[in-house]
Amino acid sequence: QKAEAAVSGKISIMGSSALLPLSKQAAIEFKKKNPKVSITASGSSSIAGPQSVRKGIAQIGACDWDATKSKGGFSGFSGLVAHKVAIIPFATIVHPGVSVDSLTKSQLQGIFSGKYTNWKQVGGKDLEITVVNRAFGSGTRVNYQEKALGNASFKKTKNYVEVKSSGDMATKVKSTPGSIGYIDLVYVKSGLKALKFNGVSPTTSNVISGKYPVYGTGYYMTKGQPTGATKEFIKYVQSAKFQNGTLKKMKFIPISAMR
Amino acid sequence: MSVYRKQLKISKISDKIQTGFLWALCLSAILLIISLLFMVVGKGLSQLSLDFFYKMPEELDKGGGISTVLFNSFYMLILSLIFSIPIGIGSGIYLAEYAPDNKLTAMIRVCVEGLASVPSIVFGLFGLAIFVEYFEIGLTILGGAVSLGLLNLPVLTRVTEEAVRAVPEDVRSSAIALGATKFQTIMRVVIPSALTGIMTGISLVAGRAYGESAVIILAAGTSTSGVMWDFSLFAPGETLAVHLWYVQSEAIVEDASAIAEKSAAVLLLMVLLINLIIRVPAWLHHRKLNRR
Amino acid sequence: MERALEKAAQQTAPVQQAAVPRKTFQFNRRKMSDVAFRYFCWISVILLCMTLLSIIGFMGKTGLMTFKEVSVSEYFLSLSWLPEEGKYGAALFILGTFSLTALTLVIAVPLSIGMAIFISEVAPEWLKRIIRPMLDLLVGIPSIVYGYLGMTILIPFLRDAAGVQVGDGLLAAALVLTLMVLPTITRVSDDAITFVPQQFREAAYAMGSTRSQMITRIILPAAKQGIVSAVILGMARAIGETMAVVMVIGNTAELAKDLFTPTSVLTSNIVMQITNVEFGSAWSNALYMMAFILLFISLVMIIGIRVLQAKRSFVK
Amino acid sequence: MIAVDQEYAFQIKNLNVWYGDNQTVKNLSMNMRKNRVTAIIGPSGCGKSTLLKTLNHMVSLIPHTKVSGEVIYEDKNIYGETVDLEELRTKIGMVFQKPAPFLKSIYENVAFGARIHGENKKSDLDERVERCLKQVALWDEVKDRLDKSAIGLSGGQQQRLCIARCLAVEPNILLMDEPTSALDPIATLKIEELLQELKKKYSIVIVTHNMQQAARASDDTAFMLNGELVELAPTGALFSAPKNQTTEDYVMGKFG
Amino acid sequence: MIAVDQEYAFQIKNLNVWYGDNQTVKNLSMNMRKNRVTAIIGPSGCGKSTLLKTLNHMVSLIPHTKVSGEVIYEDKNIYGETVDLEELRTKIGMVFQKPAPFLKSIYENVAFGARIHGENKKSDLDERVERCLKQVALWDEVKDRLDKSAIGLSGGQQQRLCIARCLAVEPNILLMDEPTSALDPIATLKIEELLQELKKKYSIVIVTHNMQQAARASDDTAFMLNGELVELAPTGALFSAPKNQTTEDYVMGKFG
Ligand SMILES: Nc1ncnc2c1ncn2[C@@H]1O[C@H](COP(=O)(O)OP(=O)(O)OP(=O)(O)O)[C@@H](O)[C@H]1O
Ligand SMILES: Nc1ncnc2c1ncn2[C@@H]1O[C@H](COP(=O)(O)OP(=O)(O)OP(=O)(O)O)[C@@H](O)[C@H]1O
Ligand SMILES: [Mg+2]
Ligand SMILES: [Mg+2]
Ligand SMILES: O=P([O-])([O-])[O-]
Repeated sequence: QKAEAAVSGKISIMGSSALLPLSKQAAIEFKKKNPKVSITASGSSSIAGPQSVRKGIAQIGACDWDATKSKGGFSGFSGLVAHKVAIIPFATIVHPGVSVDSLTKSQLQGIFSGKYTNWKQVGGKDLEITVVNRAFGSGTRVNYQEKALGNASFKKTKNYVEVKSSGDMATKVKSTPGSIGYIDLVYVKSGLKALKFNGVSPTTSNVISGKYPVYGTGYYMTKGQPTGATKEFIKYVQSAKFQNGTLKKMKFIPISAMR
Repeated sequence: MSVYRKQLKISKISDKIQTGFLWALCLSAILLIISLLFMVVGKGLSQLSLDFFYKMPEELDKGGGISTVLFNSFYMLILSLIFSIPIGIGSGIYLAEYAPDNKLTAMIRVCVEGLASVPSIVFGLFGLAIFVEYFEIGLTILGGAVSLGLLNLPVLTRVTEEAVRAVPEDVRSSAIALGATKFQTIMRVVIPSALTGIMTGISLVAGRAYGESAVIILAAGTSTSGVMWDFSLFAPGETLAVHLWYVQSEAIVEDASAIAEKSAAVLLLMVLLINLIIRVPAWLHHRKLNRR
Repeated sequence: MERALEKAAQQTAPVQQAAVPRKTFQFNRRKMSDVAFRYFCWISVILLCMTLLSIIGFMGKTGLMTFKEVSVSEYFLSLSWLPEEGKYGAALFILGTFSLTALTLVIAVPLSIGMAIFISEVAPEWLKRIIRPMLDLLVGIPSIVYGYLGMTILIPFLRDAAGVQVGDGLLAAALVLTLMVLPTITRVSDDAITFVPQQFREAAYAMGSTRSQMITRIILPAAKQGIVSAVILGMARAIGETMAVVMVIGNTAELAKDLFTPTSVLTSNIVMQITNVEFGSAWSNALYMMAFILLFISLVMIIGIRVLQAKRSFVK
Repeated sequence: MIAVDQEYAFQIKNLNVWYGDNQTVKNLSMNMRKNRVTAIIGPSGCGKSTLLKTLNHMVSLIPHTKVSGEVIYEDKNIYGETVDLEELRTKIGMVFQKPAPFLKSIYENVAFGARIHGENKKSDLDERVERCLKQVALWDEVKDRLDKSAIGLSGGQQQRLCIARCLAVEPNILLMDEPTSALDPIATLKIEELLQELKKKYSIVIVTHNMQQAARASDDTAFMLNGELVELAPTGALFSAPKNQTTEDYVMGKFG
Repeated sequence: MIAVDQEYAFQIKNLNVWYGDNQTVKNLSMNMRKNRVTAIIGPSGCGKSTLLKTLNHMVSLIPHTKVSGEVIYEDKNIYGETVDLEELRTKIGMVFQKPAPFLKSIYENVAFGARIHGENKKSDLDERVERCLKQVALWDEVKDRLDKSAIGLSGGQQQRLCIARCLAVEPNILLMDEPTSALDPIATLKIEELLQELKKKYSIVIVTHNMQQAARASDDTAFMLNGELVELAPTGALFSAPKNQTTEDYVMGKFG
C-alpha cells in the first residue's frame, strides 16, 4: 500500500440510487487512505448518471446498466466508458403486514399491471394492494421489469405511487400498509419484508448459483478514460479487497463471482 | 325607541354566539398547529444529544450527526445575506427615498412585487440552469447561496422600503433643515430609526432562507463535501432542511427516521433562534432609547 | 422639478462660510458620498429588476422551446404525461395545481378570516400580544417541516380516519398547505382589519351597534380589499410550494380521481423529474415550461393585488 | 322609567377617569341642561374628549380605563347599575372631530343605524333618510346622488352626513367632539346654524377648541383644565365675567 | 458676498408656489426684517407652512413642486442663482410643529449638526452642546442625563431641544412652524420667552395659529388667506387697527 502515493482531487458521483450505498461506503474507505480527495455521492436514478457525466458535472455516473449501449428505452451514450463495479440483486419487497411470502412471475405481472388489486387474490389476507413503482429513469426499474416481470408493462391503478429513488421506495413501502415494490438487497432492512420469487429467496448465493434471476450489473460511467483520483477510486472499488470485503458484506455480488 | 328593543336583544344574542364561535375557532386552530409542532419537536428532542450536532452525518451506519449540514446551512445563509442585504436595502432605500413618483417607479414596484411572488422552485431552476447547465460548476454552495440571495432580495427591499417610509417625515425634514445631505440624513437619522424594521425584515428573510429546501435541492444538491469547516464555494451544499427531507425519503442510513425526527426538531429550533437572535439587538436598542 | 432644483444646487461651487468652522474638502466629500450613494441605490434597484426580467426571459425562452417538438394543444390539453413515450400532456399538472390550490383555499380562507377577526376585534389585548408574534413565528416555519409533519403525522391519521390505503393525495397536500398558509392569510387580513380607521368603529358603536354588527357591516366591507390581497398572497404561496407538497401528494403523473389518490402538481413534478432529464431535451424544456406557467400565474396574481390596492380608497 | 327630574340631560357627580395610571378626569361634577347647548372648552389634553366619551360609555371600549363616580342619565347612574350599552348609545348620539362616513353610499350611511336595529322596509328607510338629511340641510345638495359613495362629499358635507346618520337612530342627546375643527369657515357656519336648529329637539354637548365658537353657539360653557372643571356658567357670563382667574387667562388667550 | 442691504432677512418678490396644479402661494411679496420676530397667521391650509418652507428651500424636496418669483437672502435670489442647498439650510434653521428629536441621546441630538459638518472633536462638541442647551434654558434640566434618549423628554423639553439642535449649527435665521401648538401652556410660555431672547441674535419667522401668541411674541405680523398676503404690518397695528376688513374679521375670530 505504501507504493500507492496518496492522490488528491475532487470526485462527484451521481446517478443510480441502487449503487448509492456502495459508492458512499467506498468513498469513506477511499478517503481514509487519500484524505486529500473529496468525494461526494448523491443518487436519484440511473439515467442521471451518464447524463451528469456527459454534462461534466460529475466525474462518475453510476448506472444500473451499461449506458454506452441502449437499454430499456434509453439510447446509448457515446464517448463514455463503462466500468463494471458490482452485481446488484433486486428483491420484491412488501410492507411487513403483508402475509404473503412468495409470488410467482405471473402473479407479479398481475399485480404490477393492475390485474390483482387485493392480496387475497394472490393468497393473502383481504387487504388492498398498493403498488409502489420507481419513476422512469431508474435502473432498478429497468432490470426488475426485464427480469422479474418479463418485460410486462406497468399500469397505473387506484393504489399506485411512483417514487424517485431507492430510498424513497424503502420509505414508502415501510410506511404504507399493503404496499409492494422492489429494491436492491442492500436496502432491505428492518421494516421491510423481501418476498421469494417463484419460491426462491433473494440471496446473493441464490443469484450466484443461478437460481434467482432478478439482478442487474452496476457500472461507473466516465467521460473517456478516467485519470487521477477518479481512476484510483474506480480501481479501488474494483479491487479484490473491496469486492470481497465491504461490497460482499453489503449484499452486492463481486463481479468476479459471476460467469 | 322601544321598537328597537326586541331587535337589540336579538342582535346581542347573536353577538354573543358569534363571539363564542370565534374564540373557539381561533384557539382550537392555534392549539392544533402548536401541538402538531410540539409533536415534531418533542419526538426529536427526547432523542437529541449533544454529539448529534458535532458528529458527521453517517452515510450508511447508525448514529450519524448533522455537523456538516448544519455548517452548510449557516454558511449558505450568511453568503446569501451577504449577496442580498446590500442590494435589497439599497433598492428599498431607493424606492422610499429617491424614486420619483412616476411610471418608471411604478414599474419598478411591480418588478419588486413580481419577484417576491416568484415561487422558490423557479429560483431553484434558474440557479440550476445558470450554475449547473451554463457555467457547469455543478451543484455548489455558491449556486445555492446566489439563488437564495435572489429569493431574499424582494422581501428585503420591501421591508426596507416600508421601514424607511415609516420613519416620520418630521425627523427627515429636521435633519435636512439642519443642512445634512440626503446621504447623511439617511445614514444618521433614517436608518437608525428604521433599524428595528429592517432587522425584523432580515430575520424574516434569514429564517426563510434557513428553512428553504426546493432552491437548495435544485441549485446546491443533496450532499455535502463530507468535510467539516469546508469553506469552499464549490462544494456541494446540502443544508439541514434538505437533510431532513433527504434522510426521510432516501432512507439509506439505518436510523433514518430517528435522524429525521431529530433534524426536524433542530431545524425548528434553529429557525426560532434565528428569529430571536436577530431581533434581540434591535429590541434592546429600542428599549435603551425609550428608557427615560 | 425637484431634480432640476437639486441639480442646480449641486453645480455650485461650495462657499466658504465663516460662522461655522468647517473645511471645504469636508463639503466636497459630503457631496460626493451623497451622489455615490444615490447611484448605489439606483444600481441596486436596476439589478433587482434585471433579475426578474432575466428569470422571465430565461424561463420563457427555454419553456417555449417545448413547442418545437410538442404541439401547444397537446401540452395544455392532453392528460397523458409519458415523456418516455414522447407524450407531453401537462394539463394534468395544471389541473392538479388548480384543484390543490382551490381545495386549500376552501379550507384555509374561512378559518383564517375568522382568526383574523378574532385577533383584531375580539381578543383581549394580552392575547393579541401572544397570538400575533406566535403567528409571525409560524409564518417563518420552514415548509419542509410542514411536509414532514404531514408525512409522519397527518397521512397515517388520514389513513385511519378515512380508511384509505395510501393516504397521499390532494387532501393531505391541501391540509399541509392549509397549515402553511393559515398564519400568512390570518396576519395579513388581521393587518387589513386593524388598518380600518378607528373612527369607523367608534362611529358604529356610538350608534348602538353590537360588535358583530360593526364587524360584519362596517369593518369587513372596509377591509375587503386587504383581505382579498391576503387570500391572493396565500394562494401564491400555495401554488408555488414545492417540497411540502412533494412529501405528501404521492407524485404520480396521473389526474386525481378522488382526494386520496396520489397525483402530481406543477411544482412537485418539476422537482421530481428535473434532475433525471437532460438539459435541452424536450422533456427538460417541458418542465421549464411548467415553471414558466407557475411564474406567469404568480405574476398575474400580483398584478391582481396591485389593481385591488389601487382601488383602496378610504386612506385619503 | 318614571319621568321625574327632566331638567338635566346629565348629572355628573364626582367623576374620575383613569387611562392606566394616568388620571384624565378628576373629581368632576356638573349638570348639563336639557335642550341646551353645553360647550366644553379647555387646552389640548385637558380631558374634554374623555369627559364626552364617558357620557355615552365609549370610554369603556378603551382598554385599561377606569371610571368612578356617577353619571346620571334618565334617572339612572350609567356607571352604577347595569346598563344596556347598545341601547344607551342608541339614545345618545355622537359626532366626531374628523367626519368618518362609512365606505357606503350616502343613503346607506344614513340608513345604517336603522338597519342595525332591524328596520329594513324600503319605504320606511327612504322616509327616514330623507327626513334626517333635511334636518341637517343636506338633502338638496345630495338628493340626486344618494347611491353614490359618501367619500365623494366635501368635508363639511361629510360632517353633516355624520350628524344625519346620528339623528337617524333618533337619539335624544347629541355629543359632538370638535365637529368643526376640520372644516372651512363656511361649513363651520352651517354646522353652527344647525346646532341652533337641533337644540329645539335635542340636548347637545359640544367640545370645541374655538372659543369664539363656544361664545357664539352655546348656552352654557364649561372650562376644563388638567382634568378638572374650573368653571361652569352660562356662556355670556363665563366669557364676559369669569369668576376664576385661570378661566379669564384662558379666554383672554393667555395660554393654550 | 458684499454686505449691502442688511436690513432685511428675506425679501420676497412675486412668489408663487404650486403643488402639482394646485397653487398654494399666490404672487406674494413681503420683506422680513432682520433681528425681528415676524409672525405669519391665517386659517388652516392658507399656505403658511408652504411659505416658510420656501424660505429654506425645503419645498424643493416635495415632488411636483414649482416655485417662481424671488426670495432674496443675503443679496442672492435663492430661486434664481444656483445655491448650495446644504449650506443654505445650515444658515437658515427650522423648527417644526411637532418636536421631532432623533432617536439618539440628548447630547447626540444637539451635536448632530456639528458632526455632519465634520466636527468630531470631543471638547469642541461638549462646549457647543452645553452652550446651545443653555441658550434654550434646557441645560439645567438635562445636564445629568445627556446620554439618555431624547425621546424621554417632555413635549416642551423636546421642542426646546430641537431649537438647541438648530442653534448648534449656528444659523442666522430661525424659521418656526407652529412650534408651540403641541405644547402645554407653561411650555408655550417658555418658548415665547426664549423667542425674545433669541431675536437679539437671530431673525425669526414664526407661523402660528394662535393669534394671541402672534400678538404677544412678534414684532411684525403677516396675515395670509388662500395663498395670498392680505396684510403685513407691525403687530400692534395689525391687531388693533387692521387696514383690511378680512384681517379684522379673522383677528376677531369670525372665521378660521
Ligand atoms: N386611549 C388613551 N389611552 C391613554 N391615554 C389617553 C387616551 N386618550 C387620551 N389619553 C390621554 O388623556 C389625556 C386627555 O385626553 P383627551 O383626548 O381627553 O384630551 P382633549 O382635551 O380632548 O384634548 P384635545 O383638545 O387635544 O382633543 C391626554 O393626556 C391624553 O394623552
Ligand atoms: N406636499 C403637499 N402636496 C400637495 N399639496 C400640499 C402639500 N402640502 C400642502 N399642500 C396643500 O397646500 C395648501 C397649503 O398648505 P400649507 O401646509 O402651507 O397650509 P398651512 O397654512 O400651513 O395650514 P395649517 O395651518 O393647517 O398647517 C393646502 O391646501 C394643502 O392641502
Ligand atoms: Mg379631544
Ligand atoms: Mg402648516
Ligand atoms: O438505481 P436506480 O436509482 O437507477 O434505480
